[in-house]
Amino acid sequence: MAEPILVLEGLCKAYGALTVTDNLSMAVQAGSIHALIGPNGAGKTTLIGQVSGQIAPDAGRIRFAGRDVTDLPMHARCRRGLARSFQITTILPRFTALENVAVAAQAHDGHSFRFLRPAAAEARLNDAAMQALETVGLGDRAAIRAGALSHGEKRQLEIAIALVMKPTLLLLDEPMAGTGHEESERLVATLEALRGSLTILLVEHDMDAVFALADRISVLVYGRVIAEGAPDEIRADPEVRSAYLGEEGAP
Amino acid sequence: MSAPTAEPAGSTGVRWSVPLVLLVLLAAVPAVANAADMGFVTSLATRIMIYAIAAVSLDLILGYGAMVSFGHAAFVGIGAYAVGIASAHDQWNAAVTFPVAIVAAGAFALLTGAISLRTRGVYFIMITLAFGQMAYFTASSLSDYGGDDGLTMWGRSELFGTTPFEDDTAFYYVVLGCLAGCFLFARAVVGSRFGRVIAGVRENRLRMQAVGFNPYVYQLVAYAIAGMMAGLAGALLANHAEFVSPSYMAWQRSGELIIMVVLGGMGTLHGAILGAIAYLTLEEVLSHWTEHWRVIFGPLLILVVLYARGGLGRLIGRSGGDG
Amino acid sequence: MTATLVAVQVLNGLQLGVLLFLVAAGLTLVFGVMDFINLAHGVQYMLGAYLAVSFYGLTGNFFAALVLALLAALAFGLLLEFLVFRHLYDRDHLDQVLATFGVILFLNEGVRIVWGAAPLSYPIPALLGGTIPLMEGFGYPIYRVAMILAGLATAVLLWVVVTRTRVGMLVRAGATNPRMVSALGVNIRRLFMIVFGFGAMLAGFAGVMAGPILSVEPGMGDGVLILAFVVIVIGGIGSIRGAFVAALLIGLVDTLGRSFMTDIFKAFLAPAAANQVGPAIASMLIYLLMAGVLFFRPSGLFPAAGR
Amino acid sequence: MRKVLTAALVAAGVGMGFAANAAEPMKIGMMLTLSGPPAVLGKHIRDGFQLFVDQQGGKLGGRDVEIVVADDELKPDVALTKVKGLLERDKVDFVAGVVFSNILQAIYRPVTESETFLIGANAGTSTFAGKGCSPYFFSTSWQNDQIHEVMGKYAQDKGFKSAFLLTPNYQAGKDSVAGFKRHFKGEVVDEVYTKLGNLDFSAELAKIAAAKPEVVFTFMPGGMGVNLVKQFKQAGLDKSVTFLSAFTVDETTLPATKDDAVGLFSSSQWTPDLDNAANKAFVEAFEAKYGYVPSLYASQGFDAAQLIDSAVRAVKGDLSDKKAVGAALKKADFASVRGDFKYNTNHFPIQDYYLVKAVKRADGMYATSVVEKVFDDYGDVYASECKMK
Repeated sequence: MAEPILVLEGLCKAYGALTVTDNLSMAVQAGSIHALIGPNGAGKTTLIGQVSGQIAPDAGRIRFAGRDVTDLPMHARCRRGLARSFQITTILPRFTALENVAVAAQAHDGHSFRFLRPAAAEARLNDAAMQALETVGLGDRAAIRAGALSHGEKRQLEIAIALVMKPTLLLLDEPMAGTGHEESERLVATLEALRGSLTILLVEHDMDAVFALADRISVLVYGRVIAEGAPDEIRADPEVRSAYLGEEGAP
Repeated sequence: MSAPTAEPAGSTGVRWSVPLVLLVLLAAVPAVANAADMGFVTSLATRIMIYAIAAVSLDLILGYGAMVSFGHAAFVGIGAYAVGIASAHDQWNAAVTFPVAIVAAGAFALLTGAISLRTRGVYFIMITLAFGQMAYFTASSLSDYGGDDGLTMWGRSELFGTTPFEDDTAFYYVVLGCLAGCFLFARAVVGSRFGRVIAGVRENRLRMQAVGFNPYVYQLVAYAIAGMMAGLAGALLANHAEFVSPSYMAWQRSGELIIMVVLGGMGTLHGAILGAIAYLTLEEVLSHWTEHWRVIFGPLLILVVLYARGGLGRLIGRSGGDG
Repeated sequence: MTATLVAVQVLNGLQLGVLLFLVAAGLTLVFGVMDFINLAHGVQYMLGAYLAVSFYGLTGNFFAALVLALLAALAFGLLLEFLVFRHLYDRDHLDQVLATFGVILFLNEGVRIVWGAAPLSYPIPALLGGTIPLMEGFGYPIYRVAMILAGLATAVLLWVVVTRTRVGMLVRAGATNPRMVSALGVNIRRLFMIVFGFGAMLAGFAGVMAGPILSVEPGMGDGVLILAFVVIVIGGIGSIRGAFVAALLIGLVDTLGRSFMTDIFKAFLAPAAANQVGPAIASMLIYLLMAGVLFFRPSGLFPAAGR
Repeated sequence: MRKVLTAALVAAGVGMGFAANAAEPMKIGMMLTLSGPPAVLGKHIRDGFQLFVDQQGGKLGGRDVEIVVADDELKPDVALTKVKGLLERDKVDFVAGVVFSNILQAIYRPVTESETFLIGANAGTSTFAGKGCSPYFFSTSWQNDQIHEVMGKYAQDKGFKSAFLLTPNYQAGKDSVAGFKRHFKGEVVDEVYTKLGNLDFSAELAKIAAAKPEVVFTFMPGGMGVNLVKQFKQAGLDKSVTFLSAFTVDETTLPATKDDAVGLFSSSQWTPDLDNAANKAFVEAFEAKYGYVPSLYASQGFDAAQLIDSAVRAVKGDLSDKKAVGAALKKADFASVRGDFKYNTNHFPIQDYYLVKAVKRADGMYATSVVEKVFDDYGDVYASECKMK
């Protein structure tokens, strides 16, 4: 098997006395959909933050695509092909949906120290953005201001923003949170269609979605991985059932 | 395909019709003033346009980048001092002094911006004030160049032996040209890739980092561009007044520039021009009427905030626009 | 340069610091709790002094004037809150800047119309009139010592109010997380009014105290306002403790800089050059300090958590 | 209201124009600082000027007068715009006033180059007394250095051995130190320059106490002077150090300093109790009209009006011959409230200078009072650099 695309080695992060990431090590295989589950407060979002570069770990290393990226800031990791969505919707509210995506495309298409030519007239950016919007089903909402989209649409917009960067690794932090049933199903279908073309690290509470999508699942409790394996193994793991699944009353 | 723009203000019609009308009106000022035998109005309008250039440069970073520079007058002052000090050494060629003024102001912006942009919000406001004050006190201590009293220039700049600045009307059109140029440049910048990044950082810094931009670098470049534009305004101001003084850099001046931008409506560029015109014209008209003009002017500002949300520019945009 | 001189200058620095603290405390509370930039805070300081001038003229007694002026400053602060400020709480910072700048223009000019342009004053109360001999031929005015003590007493009082009372708890919570406070069902409007009136009164108190040693004139609040902003930014917005530490720091740095900067430069520069460079550096010292602090701590010395 | 309307129309770019009419009254523009803390100086000059005009029934030299007051806000570029308004819009025949040197610096060229007479009623910058002198500039005050020289001369004559100099850190402050040192040959124990607009002098006073000079010489105009004087007294330094000052203790600051300033020395070319008939009448009329004691600034404003009056009268109201008007101004043919007054070649006065001190008058008001004459018919040192004859 080839080297995993993402390797975490002994990551630690504490806020005062509260340890959020506790000597955590794990690996994500290239091309897989890898789900990260765990109860609230298990440290999932903090972990995504450390992988994306938003939060600096206290100790440990992060290797991405064969290189140590621990000391790189978020924007530099992004340029190496690491894209993310946020648990709390993070978009540009006064930009249109299209512009939200186009500006992300722009970050990966030459440099942005161009001062005179109208960016809105750059067909290459707009076309790429439009394609990403259509992928997530927002094609007909392109001209709407992002702030005016529905919650579910905003979640889809986040995915489109991430997709247009053509990442090798996509970090999704609870993309289904707060969305309706139909929207969730649509999102699952979208992600399913992406399988194989890129790697996805998915944090999600919606167990239907997780078990439908994931090739592998890691269970995070109190900042540690207590179990990892294929969906069936996880479903069968008694420790997981008692620590997590049982509590949630999920399947 | 024509995509809508990221610009927050008004419709396309307002964005172009208001500034166009403004520029046409400004272009007519000297002729009308001369016909009415009131050449002084040309001088007043020249000063207003110079401040409008500085205000446009401030709006570029304040309105589009949410960088509230409270030391903006320092850039104006540095531009003015570059021209003034050059004149003290008998260097009158605008082809030399203007680039020096612009580069000097830009360099100061780059240097101070590199430090200031580590902070956000009010902390940014205050650290830019700190650098503005340092520039002010430095200029005040330049006793070789008049210190606090300022430095009288015994003439205006030349251009390759000609004197396009000497005649007040000709100088007026030079300033008008600079204003139009700066405005068009700023308009282009906010619609460009670069401008999109700046506006994106204003909207959501984290999002822009997450798509791969380093906000610091873009903000710093924008800050330097604004500094250079303000430096140009300073070079023009020195030529207009034929006098440079540390008072150009006082914090009150930086405050007035912010007031002009907010008054006119920030994030529109033409609002900055409108704000400069409204602020300085009102000051002139009211103070000619009564010595206690501030008693009227102060409440006027409050009323604008309370009843004309988004400044004068929006007021016009609402009533006269096509949107 | 003797140890006594240094000691006297430290006292002077403390006294300036205490004065700045009184102004900055209200400013940082209003800013921290309401997220409101009140440029008019400086004119409230000025008004305190002018009101004291008038009440002194009426009563002929400093302490009576002090009490009356405080009440009037409080009333005036509430009036301003009612007329202008309460309409601006949910506005953009820059809208607040524009409107409160209008208030400054109006009040500076209004004061000039009512009281005239010439500087005014009122005397130090006889009770505090003496001096403490510190150096030969130079006494340290008891009034200034009283100012330091009054300022420290106010600081302690504020500390007690903020840490030990329900209002104080809300104020602290408001500085950290304004949304949470309103979610608690607290009457946020009333809390704002209390904080605002209290801040105005503190600024007025500083003005009354400053009147006998400084001249009372239109625009006297503008410079103080800027210094107070420097203080709250160095201290960390919303932090009373930060304002206290920063105010004393600014007071000391400014005073000691003015006193000894030129002498320091004389040690390695020609006297003429030192006379040129020293005062210039001394003038910008507090700004250098602020830039330095913000360089290493971009949210001030005591950043309010969660902001 | 007409003015407002006019300005508004013009500003809107559709001005109609109200051309100046030859039959209209003579116009005088007054450029004064009327906002911010130093506004009181401008007010004194204006009141003094206005008093004389009113005494003449609204005329000067037999012609009706219209006075246009402009507030320079102590900002040079504002002053420049406004002076252009006075010259080009109002078409004034004279510009009078100017409190501060930096304002004079800014407006000097536009006014004199437009061949309009500029009557300086306060600021007396050395440049314009020397190389930059102009046939269109006349001062009714002094050259900046002279007031300070009085103090240096006095300290020298009295045999004081050591002096401590304290001034704001700006050009006029540095000029004052130079002026003081011109005649004072004793030891200068320290020169301290404070920030302009400094409020609290506790640090400087402690330094003075430590340095133990015989005299302290200071130049602290406006509110700074008020603070310094009050704090000087509060620290008890007045008991051990002689306080010499310029533009610090005068009738603009005495209402604030009151008893704290009584007994402190200053220098001036004029005081309210200066003994001459013109002055007695002036002070009496001034106090009756305005209810406060005039300062030297008010006297300079009054003399500026008198000077214009004398010149206009001499040319019989015909201002078209600039040379004749200039010559008439140069004669200074009026009874100055300061007594002797004649013009030097550079159009600055040759006059007497006095040591004065603050007193409380019998009527409870505070004023300055002559102690002794220090210079008699004294001209400034820059006149030799002026090329005019």
